[in-house]
Amino acid sequence: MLEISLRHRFPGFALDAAFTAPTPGVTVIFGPSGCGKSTVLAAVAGLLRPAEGRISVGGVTLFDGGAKKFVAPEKRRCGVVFQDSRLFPHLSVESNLRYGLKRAPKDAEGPGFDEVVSLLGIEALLGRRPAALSGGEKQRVALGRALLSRPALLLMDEPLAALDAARKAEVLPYLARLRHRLRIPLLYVTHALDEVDRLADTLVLMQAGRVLAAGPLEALAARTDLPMLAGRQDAGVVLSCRVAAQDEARGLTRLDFPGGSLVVPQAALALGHAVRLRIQARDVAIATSRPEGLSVQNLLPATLAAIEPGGAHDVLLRLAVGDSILLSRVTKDAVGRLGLTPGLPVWALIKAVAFFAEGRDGAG
Amino acid sequence: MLEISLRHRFPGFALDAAFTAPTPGVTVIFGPSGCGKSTVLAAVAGLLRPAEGRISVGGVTLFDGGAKKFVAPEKRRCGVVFQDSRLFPHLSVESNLRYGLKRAPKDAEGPGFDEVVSLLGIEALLGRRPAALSGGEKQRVALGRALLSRPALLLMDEPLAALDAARKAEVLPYLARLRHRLRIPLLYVTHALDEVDRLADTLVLMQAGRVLAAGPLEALAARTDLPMLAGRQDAGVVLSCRVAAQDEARGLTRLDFPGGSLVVPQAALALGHAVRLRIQARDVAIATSRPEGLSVQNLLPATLAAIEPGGAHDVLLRLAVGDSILLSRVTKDAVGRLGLTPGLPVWALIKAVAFFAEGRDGAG
Amino acid sequence: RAQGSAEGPVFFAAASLTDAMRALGEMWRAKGNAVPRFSFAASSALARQMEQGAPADIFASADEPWMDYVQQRQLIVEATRSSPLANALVLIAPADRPAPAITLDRNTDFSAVLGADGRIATGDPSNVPVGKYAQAALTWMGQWEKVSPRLARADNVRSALLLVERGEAPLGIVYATDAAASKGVRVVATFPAESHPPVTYPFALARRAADNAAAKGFLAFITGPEAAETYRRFGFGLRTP
Amino acid sequence: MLEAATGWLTAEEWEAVRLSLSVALRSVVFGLPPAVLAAWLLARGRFPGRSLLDAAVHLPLVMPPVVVGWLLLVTFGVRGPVGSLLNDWFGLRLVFTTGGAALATAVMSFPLIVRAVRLSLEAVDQGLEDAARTLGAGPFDRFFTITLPLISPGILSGAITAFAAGLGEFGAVITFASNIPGQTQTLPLAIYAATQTPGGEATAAKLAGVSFALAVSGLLLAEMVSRRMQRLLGRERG
Amino acid sequence: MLEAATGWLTAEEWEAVRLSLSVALRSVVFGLPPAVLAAWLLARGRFPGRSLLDAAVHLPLVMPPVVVGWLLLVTFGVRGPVGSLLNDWFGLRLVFTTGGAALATAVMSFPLIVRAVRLSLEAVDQGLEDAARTLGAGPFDRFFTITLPLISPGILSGAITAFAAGLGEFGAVITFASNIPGQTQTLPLAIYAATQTPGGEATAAKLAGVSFALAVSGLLLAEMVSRRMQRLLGRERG
Ligand SMILES: Nc1ncnc2c1ncn2[C@@H]1O[C@H](COP(=O)(O)OP(=O)(O)OP(=O)(O)O)[C@@H](O)[C@H]1O
Ligand SMILES: Nc1ncnc2c1ncn2[C@@H]1O[C@H](COP(=O)(O)OP(=O)(O)OP(=O)(O)O)[C@@H](O)[C@H]1O
Ligand SMILES: [Mg+2]
Ligand SMILES: [Mg+2]
Repeated sequence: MLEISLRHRFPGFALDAAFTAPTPGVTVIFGPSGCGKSTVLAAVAGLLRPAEGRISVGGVTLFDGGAKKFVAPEKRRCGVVFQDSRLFPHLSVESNLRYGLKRAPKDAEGPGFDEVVSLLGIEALLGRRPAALSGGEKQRVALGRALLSRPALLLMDEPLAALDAARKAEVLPYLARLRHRLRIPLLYVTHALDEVDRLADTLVLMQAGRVLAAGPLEALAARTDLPMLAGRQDAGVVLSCRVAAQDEARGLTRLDFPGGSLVVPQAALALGHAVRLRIQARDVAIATSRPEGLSVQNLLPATLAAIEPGGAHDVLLRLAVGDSILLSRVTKDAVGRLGLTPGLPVWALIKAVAFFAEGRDGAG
Repeated sequence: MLEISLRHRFPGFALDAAFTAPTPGVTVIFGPSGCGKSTVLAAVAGLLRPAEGRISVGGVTLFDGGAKKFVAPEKRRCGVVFQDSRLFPHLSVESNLRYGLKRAPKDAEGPGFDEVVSLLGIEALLGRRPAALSGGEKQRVALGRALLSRPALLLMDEPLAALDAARKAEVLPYLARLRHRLRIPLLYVTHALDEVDRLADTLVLMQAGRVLAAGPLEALAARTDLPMLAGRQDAGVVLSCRVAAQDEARGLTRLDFPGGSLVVPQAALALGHAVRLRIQARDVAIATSRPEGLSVQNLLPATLAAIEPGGAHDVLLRLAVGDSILLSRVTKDAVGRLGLTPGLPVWALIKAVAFFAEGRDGAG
Repeated sequence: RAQGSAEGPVFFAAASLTDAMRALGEMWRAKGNAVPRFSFAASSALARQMEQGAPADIFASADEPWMDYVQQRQLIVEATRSSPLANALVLIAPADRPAPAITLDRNTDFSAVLGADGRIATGDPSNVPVGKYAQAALTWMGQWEKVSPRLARADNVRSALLLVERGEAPLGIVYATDAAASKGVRVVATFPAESHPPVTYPFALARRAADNAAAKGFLAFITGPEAAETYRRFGFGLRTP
Repeated sequence: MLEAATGWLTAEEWEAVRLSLSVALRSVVFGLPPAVLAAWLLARGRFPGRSLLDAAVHLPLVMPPVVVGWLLLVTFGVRGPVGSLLNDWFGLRLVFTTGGAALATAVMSFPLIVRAVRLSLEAVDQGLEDAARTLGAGPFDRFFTITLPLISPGILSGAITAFAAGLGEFGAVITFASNIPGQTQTLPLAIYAATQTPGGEATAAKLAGVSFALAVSGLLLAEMVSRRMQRLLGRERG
Repeated sequence: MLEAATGWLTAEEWEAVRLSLSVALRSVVFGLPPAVLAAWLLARGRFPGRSLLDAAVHLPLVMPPVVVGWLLLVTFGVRGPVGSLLNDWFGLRLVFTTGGAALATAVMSFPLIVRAVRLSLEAVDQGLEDAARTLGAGPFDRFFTITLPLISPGILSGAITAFAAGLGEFGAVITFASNIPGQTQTLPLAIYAATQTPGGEATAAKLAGVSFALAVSGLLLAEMVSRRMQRLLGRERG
């Protein structure tokens, strides 16, 4: 369990944030620039001593303002990826990477040097000094340094912001797998919703120093009352699925979720594996009768449960598919044209290719 | 005309890049981390003196290795947004913003102080020093400083990487409009394809110090032979459209493109305005017969021109719609199921909400 | 490093005696003795160092008060104290200028020679021996009140000499020995002996060397008749005890 | 207070205090600009003779002060190459004047300022200067608006070291400017004079105390300014 | 070469050269660690008496060297509070020994090193130290693996200033350690002795030249090391 409750003031900014999140698991802090995300991370790492509050991780209290308890940062074993990479300028890339590794407890588990180096594609840089690295290379080394420090808790501040999509596509599932393998809690700051979807077990939404909402990703994702999520192009829901069938011949995987099943491009996952799928509202189309001759792989019978406000010219349709909820974004015009009213049985159309090609790890 | 041809070596890295781009207009350099993007920008700004090559902007030669010509950076009037923000630590945010403004030629045109400050949402920060800013705030101030320096050429190195989606959604169209209003050329580095789509007139694809391809965005976007673009989830085409009709009542705008028209959520654009639309292959579904009762607003009659390789389990369909080309990503399974072969007449289905809600400026 | 008897006595001598003492040291060595080890510095520094237990065997001061200082602290063997050397006080001027016609008596007027802003270079009367003698002489001449604001007070006699050599000061008051060794100055006049206390250089054996035969021997040598010629060569006079 | 104080120090000693302050301050004020220039040349310049300049800057540190005083006398004395010109053209004489004492002090503390400024210059992030260039700032503009503020801690540190050293400067001053009460007799000269007199320890100690108090006041002031600077440069922890 | 050289300088002068080097080097080597500690306390410490420490560090700079020598004499002389203990317990005598000359020199140049190191310390990006903390580095570990390398330019600059000043240190050495050829007569003292001798200017100039040459060699060496350091710290332009 990650329990955080903080109060701190900077001139012109007040932080008053509290949330809890289950561990192990990934807690993603999401919010606009300047809302206090890095400040929360600094407090958890012990680099900022908050005016008041309490921080505890897995039952161990790291800070307690009331009891005047403050564990020194070097004792907390937090691997931190800073927003500014903070590489040691006088050490080579390799020495930077090994700095934390050398100081980790002998029995601590974690990924190996070669594994991390090749994941991040920094083999060629090992002998260089940080000054001779590009922006993205610096950030990759910083990421590697934190991963290699065998931390008890990983804190990452927009670690992938400077990475190109291809590299990101390699690192992101690795982080997801790592969480699984090492069972170390991860507190992750990002601006990118795709990272939220890929990683988050718990989502913490912050704004202006306060926590707007915090909870399991699945629960928060479908909430249309959170402007930060609903107003966005990529609003949607997250479904917890299980791998039900693998169809090698057709190159498809069938996933079952409470209330139905979906086919997605084939993913290398064992049968029964738990998987989380984010389905963006913009990817879900509606048909009032079952259409034929479509390339669209997923046609789900659904009931229109509610019509909720979306953008200026569109709405979010809440669709009940068995026990699950889907969101669909359609123009207001389509609502009138198709005569959509709550209670209407409809078909939800979702292209298989709307999903990422690789598998995603589930929470369990 | 922006003419750049550079050769330079770092230990372990060789840059050998040449491209030209029309001015005014936005040239986006796109490529993986460490491929030399920032190095090119540094050379154009005059902060790096390349071993060989030539740089000229609008007919003015800034650097010519052969003729030993080298215009000092302070004479080039390049507004630069650095990857690391490089704010002056001893100056307040306001003084940072005004630094370039004060030194600009009296008659140079450009956005006003208040305009930029409110665009970037940094009103509350003006009195602070850079050390008291969050990562994203720093980057916004750096962006403002460059915008306010009344440059003859804007160089931007991932200026929006640290910004949240909401802020990005405000700044991106502003940059697009700015290009229009001030007619200053912009050389822009990014990892994000959405920024490429929104801004690029010319796209320069770099890899390992070399230019893979350079040319107008429309021409490059549909090329499925460029692995950097085609392998991606967000492959697609860009259509040059014109605003044909505004339907206030239905909240829709009709855009005509060579060969057809599309409806999109209403955009505040004048009739006849040129607009560029990116249509991602994943958003285009196929039907072999005209479907009915669908929420999908756009049903375009098309001819399947070719089936091209995509990901592991999917393909890219090249669809001819009048004189234009669309790409559609479908699973290999769907190809077999629907009996798709080149020459087949099909319907292309595109949801209106697949497009951004705001209007985009065109090139003209 | 502990000093062995083979190393010769340690001799603390005022800096103004440097040349003469070095020459005597060579002679002493030529006679088959261990070379004495010199430490030349300001008398004040040497006296204070002795007070703090410096391993000095012989002390030669440039004036009597610092010898009194060590004597009061019982650092020397009183009986060995003697002042065999004498020096004269002279008025000097730069050699490359016509010599001002000055005779030194109770009526001498320096202001004519000094002009509006010229100065007389000498040691600081408050602490440098040559300055003290100069003050006495000027007082004897009744000129002290007038001249004292016009003094350029150097921290040692060599600096005063330098100021005259370089033409910064048109006049200087130094010892005859220093004036004789410098090509840059000429002696304009010698102060009458009665105008100031005799210039003396007291010598004494340190108490810690009371039983040091080598030290005693060297002290006897430099205060004895054999040394006279050397002193004369460096311009010193000898006082008849 | 002044009454008590004037009773405590003699008029001449007060004069020495005043002179010391004046000499130390003047030496810092006049020494700073050339020191910053020298530091800049050493840190950034690529020219032949750079090592020579480096050596020349350190000369006063390496030589015994007396030798420096002697060299100054040879150079700035009325017969020296520079001194004779100054005398002929401006009727300016340095030897035996407060100005001369300040010159000797400035020369002695010059290397200390240069070192401090150079250290700061070498630590300046040249990326910031680059940024200023792209914003249209030419060399001088850049130097005064970016570099100078960024090296201000080094300048302050150099200045305070020089000020402290100036309060204690003895050998070069007495050799070059002599010890003239009211003109060149600064505190260290007065202290020295006192130590050279048997029984002068009390006076020496008193004056040393005054000198130390002056230096401490300077230090405390500098400390305050420095803390402010660190804050302005965003170096203080939040 | 040595033949020619030994002909050029007398044996005693060679001894002075050797002694000067030895004294200057020893003073730097022994002065560095406490100077770094003092600089650290001043730059980072928050304790009462910080200003006092600051003042004490500057004391040798503010006082005329003779006074410092005298204070040392009173403290470290065999009759002094520290000197008598050293003498009784370890049979160690500092006064009038080469070690004593090194001590006096170290004390005189102490503030110079402290200033330089402190300047560097204040410019260290504490974010890097924070990063080291999160990687499990305790205070000492952090100091030696991060802070120390980052302030190495300051340490080097301080050391070279101290070395140069050590080569020229006169007043404190002659007052504390006396002017004994082969033991405490360093170059500046030999130069002084030469200036005290009528007609000794030539010798003084020759020795001053030697002293300068030594300093320049030290400077050039330091310059090379410094350039390497700057490169290691990534401060050199690409
Ligand atoms: N000073 C230098 N010395 C040696 N190599 C350097 C230096 N500066 C950059 N490089 C190398 O040159 C290559 C290109 O760097 P550049 O900063 O242009 O990359 P980039 O395309 O901007 O990458 P990113 O997206 O990560 O910022 C990188 O491999 C980098 O390591
Ligand atoms: N040392 C400081 N002094 C004053 N204000 C500060 C300081 N550090 C941060 N702030 C302010 O606190 C707020 C939160 O900063 P923080 O760095 O936590 O933001 P963030 O959520 O990480 O933003 P970003 O996404 O831009 O990095 C910001 O408004 C920032 O300006
Ligand atoms: Mg942040
Ligand atoms: Mg870059």
